[in-house]
Amino acid sequence: MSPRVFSLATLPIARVPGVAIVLVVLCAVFGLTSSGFATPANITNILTQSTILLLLALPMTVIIMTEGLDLSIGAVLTFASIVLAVTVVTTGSPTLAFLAALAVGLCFGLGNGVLIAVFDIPPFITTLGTLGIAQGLSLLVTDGQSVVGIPRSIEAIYSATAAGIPLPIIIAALAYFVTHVLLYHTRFGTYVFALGGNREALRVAGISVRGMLIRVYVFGGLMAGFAALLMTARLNSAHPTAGIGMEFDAIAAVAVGGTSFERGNGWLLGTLLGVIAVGVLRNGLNLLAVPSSAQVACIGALVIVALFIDGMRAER
Amino acid sequence: MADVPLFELRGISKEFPGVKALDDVSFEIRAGEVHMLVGENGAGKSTLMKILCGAYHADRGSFFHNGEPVTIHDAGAARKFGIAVIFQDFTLVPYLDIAQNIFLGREFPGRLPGLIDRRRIHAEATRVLDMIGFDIDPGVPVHSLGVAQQQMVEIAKALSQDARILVMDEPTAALSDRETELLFAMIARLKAKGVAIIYISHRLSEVFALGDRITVLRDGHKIADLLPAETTPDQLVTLMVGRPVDTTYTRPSRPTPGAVALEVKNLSGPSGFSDVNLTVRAGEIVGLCGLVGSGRTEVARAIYGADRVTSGEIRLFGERIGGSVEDSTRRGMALIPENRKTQGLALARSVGDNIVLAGLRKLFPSGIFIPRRAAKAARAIIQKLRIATPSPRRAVATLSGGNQQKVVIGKWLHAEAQVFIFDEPTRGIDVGAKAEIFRLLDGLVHNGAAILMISSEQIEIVHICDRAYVMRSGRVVGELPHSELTEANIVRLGIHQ
Amino acid sequence: MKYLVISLTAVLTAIFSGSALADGETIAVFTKNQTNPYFQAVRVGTETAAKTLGVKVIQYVPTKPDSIPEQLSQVEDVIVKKPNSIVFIPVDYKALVPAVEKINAAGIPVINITDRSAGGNFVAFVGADDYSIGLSVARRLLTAIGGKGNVVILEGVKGSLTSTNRVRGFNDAIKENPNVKLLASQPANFQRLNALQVMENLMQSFPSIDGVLAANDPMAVGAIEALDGANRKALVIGINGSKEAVELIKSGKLLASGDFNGFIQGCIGTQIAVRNLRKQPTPNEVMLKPVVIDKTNFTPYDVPVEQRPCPTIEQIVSN
Amino acid sequence: MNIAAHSVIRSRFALSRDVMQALYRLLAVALLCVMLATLSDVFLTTNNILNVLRQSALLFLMASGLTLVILTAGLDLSIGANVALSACLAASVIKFTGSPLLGVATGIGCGAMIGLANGILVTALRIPSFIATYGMMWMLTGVTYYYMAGETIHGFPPEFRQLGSGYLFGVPMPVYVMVLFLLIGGLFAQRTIWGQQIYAIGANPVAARLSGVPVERRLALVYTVSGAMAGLASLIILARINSAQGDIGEDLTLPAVAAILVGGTSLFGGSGTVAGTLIGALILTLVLNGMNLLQINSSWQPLVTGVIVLLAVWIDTRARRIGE
Repeated sequence: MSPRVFSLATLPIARVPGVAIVLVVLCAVFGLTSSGFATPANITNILTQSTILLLLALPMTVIIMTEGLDLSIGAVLTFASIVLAVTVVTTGSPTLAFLAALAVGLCFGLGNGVLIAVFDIPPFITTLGTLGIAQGLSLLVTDGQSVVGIPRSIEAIYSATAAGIPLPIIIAALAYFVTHVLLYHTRFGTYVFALGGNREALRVAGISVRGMLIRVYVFGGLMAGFAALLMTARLNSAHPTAGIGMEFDAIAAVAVGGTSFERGNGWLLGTLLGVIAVGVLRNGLNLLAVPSSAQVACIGALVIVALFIDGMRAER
Repeated sequence: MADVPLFELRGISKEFPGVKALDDVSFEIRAGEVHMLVGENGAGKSTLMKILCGAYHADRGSFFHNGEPVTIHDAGAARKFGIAVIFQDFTLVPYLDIAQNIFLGREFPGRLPGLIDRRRIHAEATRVLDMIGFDIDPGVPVHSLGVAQQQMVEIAKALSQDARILVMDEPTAALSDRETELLFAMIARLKAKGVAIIYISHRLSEVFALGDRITVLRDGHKIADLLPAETTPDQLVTLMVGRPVDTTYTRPSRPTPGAVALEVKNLSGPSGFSDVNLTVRAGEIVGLCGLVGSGRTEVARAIYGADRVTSGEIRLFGERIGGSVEDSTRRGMALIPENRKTQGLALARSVGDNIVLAGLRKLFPSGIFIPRRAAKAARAIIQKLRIATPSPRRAVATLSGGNQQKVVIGKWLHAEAQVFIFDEPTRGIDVGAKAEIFRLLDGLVHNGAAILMISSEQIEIVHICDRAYVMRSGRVVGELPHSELTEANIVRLGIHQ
Repeated sequence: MKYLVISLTAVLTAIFSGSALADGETIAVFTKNQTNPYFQAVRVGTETAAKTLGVKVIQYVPTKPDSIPEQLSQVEDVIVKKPNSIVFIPVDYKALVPAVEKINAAGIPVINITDRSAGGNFVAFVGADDYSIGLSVARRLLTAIGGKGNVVILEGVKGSLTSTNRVRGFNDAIKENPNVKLLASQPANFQRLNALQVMENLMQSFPSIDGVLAANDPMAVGAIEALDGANRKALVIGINGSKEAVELIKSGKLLASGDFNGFIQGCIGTQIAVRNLRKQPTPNEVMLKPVVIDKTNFTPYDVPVEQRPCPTIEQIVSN
Repeated sequence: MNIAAHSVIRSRFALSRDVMQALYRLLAVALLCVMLATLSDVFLTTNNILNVLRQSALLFLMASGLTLVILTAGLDLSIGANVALSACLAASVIKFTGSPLLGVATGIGCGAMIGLANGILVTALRIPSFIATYGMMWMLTGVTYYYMAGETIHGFPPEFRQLGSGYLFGVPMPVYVMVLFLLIGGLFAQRTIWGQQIYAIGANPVAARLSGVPVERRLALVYTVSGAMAGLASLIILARINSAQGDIGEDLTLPAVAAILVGGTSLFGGSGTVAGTLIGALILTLVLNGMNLLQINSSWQPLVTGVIVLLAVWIDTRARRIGE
């Protein structure tokens, strides 16, 4: 580990507090008002629920750092999970099915990357398009039905525990660690900062901007593939609407986490906190039996408050 | 020197859609020499350098390294020959730290495959920074550095590739005198080490002070390749511009200053200046000088209402103004900002759109926009300022630096501004255009405008201004009446004792 | 900064103070979304029953309509809270089986209503047979058009159990009438605006449409608006017996609506839950009889659900 | 001197670029019509044409205001939720007072207020529009759900219904509204100094500000307009389906964005037109209408829409390339 893992370069000072404050406040409020909240069981519960979103939010952070966006990630997750389910049901081989899901993620990631890097179509538009394509494919393959008959072996991935820790949490932790290393300890990560901060710098350094961009979106696609595995295992089935809107949840989590949309200024740990904050909020509100309509409003408030705090800090 | 050149380009041609950027240009560089590359903007200097470092591909032409024919297909190849470039617009990544920037693209592999060794990167970076005598923690992210410091990082980046051939594109544009001296000292050291330096500059003083050899480009053609001793500044300029231009700009007689137009009393602000007092009268040009970072720009922006002020007052024609850009502009103040590309112009929009933008209210009091009338107004300005554009519909981005600057000024002429603040009006503008800009300023004051002008080139201040204020670390440390307005005095007041 | 934190805390606590928990038996009720009146009727049903039985119900609705992962999360959260019993409408009858299994594992008795879950153990199922409702209300329309002519079907959300069964009922009814021609069967996602536009397009393709079979009331209403808009006449039926539908039946714009009574399902579901908690015998399945509401029998449905009394299980089972 | 020559070439291209964009799109519309006319005999009936126009009117009204926002390089993800809340409030006002006028006022007023709120979040609190309006979307949805409590409000006076389902000289009302706001929007963007300033803000906010453009106020205005247009659209929907329900605005936002992009407005701000947005809305509506007429499985719709968006934008980028 390098001594400068959290050097200023990796941590936009002005933005740390926003999400941290919100998270602390939320935990405090729920801890005080709800008996069931601060129990180990519930904490595990929150973390487990947050895993899938985290798997999407991690690559989303990287992508946003390159001044890009991936609106298709939720739909890709859905389609990948459907392909996974169909494959495992027809062939009975979980491994094959998982590879198929990854393949789907890879293809869409590659597609996004090529359209953006080679055809110069803005990320928002590219992924809005591929979002539609993935959604359409999901509907066409399933005709709106959910795909069932998943073997236990897959469901186990979500329900099993190792050393008392649920497998999903371990997977998510692993994913976080990998992304962290990628971002702060590999050329890939260094160049991600450059993609958002100053592409000319890459060009004169003799690094292919296109190649890097494509890799970034492929990373997003693959993570969506992994997320699809968890999602399928969790629902023990695949459904064409399962992942709808998750891309926005992910983007919101990243933004709440303090990653700004310009100049490659990103903070991975913030994203983690952002995802947890969303999970804590939803869980706490459910424990307190807050009416659903109020819950909806609270989520909106969370996003705005977190960014508002950041904004205030930034002005100082 | 009869020996084979260290590196040589022969018969280089490069065409971009619609324009021939380079036409059969040959260029050679010898070890241990400083080779000045001069020419107006758009002459092809940058293109030539981009080809040298492999960022562009030449349509025609060949390369020779120590007389051996070689090819340069990408940046990597160029680096093999020890070619390193310091571009004018920096190639630094804001949210990476100094060390990572210095070794961008050349990261050291770590113990595990795929990883990079950040400790070593930092160690190496520290070494390079020491070498150029730049004392700073390599872990600091670049976005928190000032322009001059970033320049130093750029240089460190180039040297870290133990460059044999170092290209500097207007390195002093953003540097204060002290920093410039540092740079020159370093160039001397590099020469001693046998490094060849290609130095692009608009500042004739530098050309003659540093150059061992001078190559002149014009409109993509090589015009001359000569020794400093063989020429004079005027001849050189004539070569660059293609027609005689008098650069020894002599200040014509100025009208006797009229009423006080702009008055600033005890102005202090969070952006790092305090207790600033100054006045500008109608019909005079007042300089605001000092080192880069002494707070000149900050004061200018605050006067203009672009930045907050904590105390003090600003009076325009005796009336106190509200400290908002809208208010200032409505009352006839104008700011021609430091960086025209990011602050002055909507590059993607047309010349016409940019020219009328500030004056829309005056031109269309009803609020109804009439394209024909707008175009007419724009054409008037284009003719008045001799802006080289075939039509107001051209995108500003396609104009040369000088003409872009004229568009910014034209915007305020059209808005009928009375008090102008010029922040580095000649930065990155070639000699010919500079003289024109100066005449423009004269024209303005003769029509009773008041001008406050910021410049890092004392010589300009001395030539143009009637008086000047000198700033140091956020305060006005002195006022120089015309009689005492000399470079020596400016420097004496400007640098820390 | 500080005031912000404080105000945030204040806001949150304010929201929660409204929902302090009663210490009597609590029953968690899961419905699919907050927008479809049907589920509102279910919720009202459970509340009404709860009032009379002196228990507390807590409503759980996904913030994103019909979101499978979210309902699953809500179930997981609720298990942490251990309510005494659960009344459950799965957002998707297959995808939510894991949720039911989790509930079973937590040992909380759960009553399944409306959509029959594909798996898991339930104290009882309360529902109405979408198929037979679809069948009977379709028959009502087909006889009204004299057993001959052209009809179109407006399906619900593709793949949803409700839609599939109701449409199956429609089709079987049509098969019984050889002279009736099914022109088209298109999904309008149970939504009014969708139905309106789909209907508009269908009217372009088919100059003469005699009957419209809509898989729920909002779509039926959408179809009616489309017909009015084009000044065309056709008989329309819907399903749910919603307030709006009843008024349209009164005014003669809607021929009939199949009574898929969310209110009663809510009532019965809750009643069974309570009886089960109080160790009283409970039926393990209650199916509402298919009733077709039309001009002849709409009066009992003309009162807003809030004012209707809960029928007892016996009343429902007996008749 | 080749610079001059070069510049002439440039300007000729610069001119033709916008023309090309418009041509591409009109061509696409024409092709679509020909295709559909050959494939389906009912496509070219007056009824169907009017039908297409009426459906695109709704999409256009939502998108027209949003176009201005996108011209400033911003985004408004809350218009769908805005429509829902505005519709529900307007509906209950009409029910309660029986006065359509009050209802219209409420709908547009509510929409405008929400837009203003967005504007404040973006300008005063400096929250990126994408995120601010996303948060706003959730909050509005929450309020709507709370307010409607799963009920529907239905049955409005006929004179109000005219707005959505009425005809004038055999042409549906919404079409007139569409044309009206096409003119207003076009004139506002092209023929007022506010429009000019909005384009300038989109192209370079810093330069605009330093040129004395009241950037904050203009942005606030743009978001307010976008909100008001959503409010207006909500009224049209209300009048058409004769009832209000919590989910009324669901999945209306992204199609509007799609229409704008297909219409050739750049997400980076500074370039695009309201008229283009109309063409975009027409293209999307035509395709969906065609798919319905041809009885194509509705599962294809998202896929096809996605492909169209990609194609349209790709053609633009190509056109721009040729231009440079």
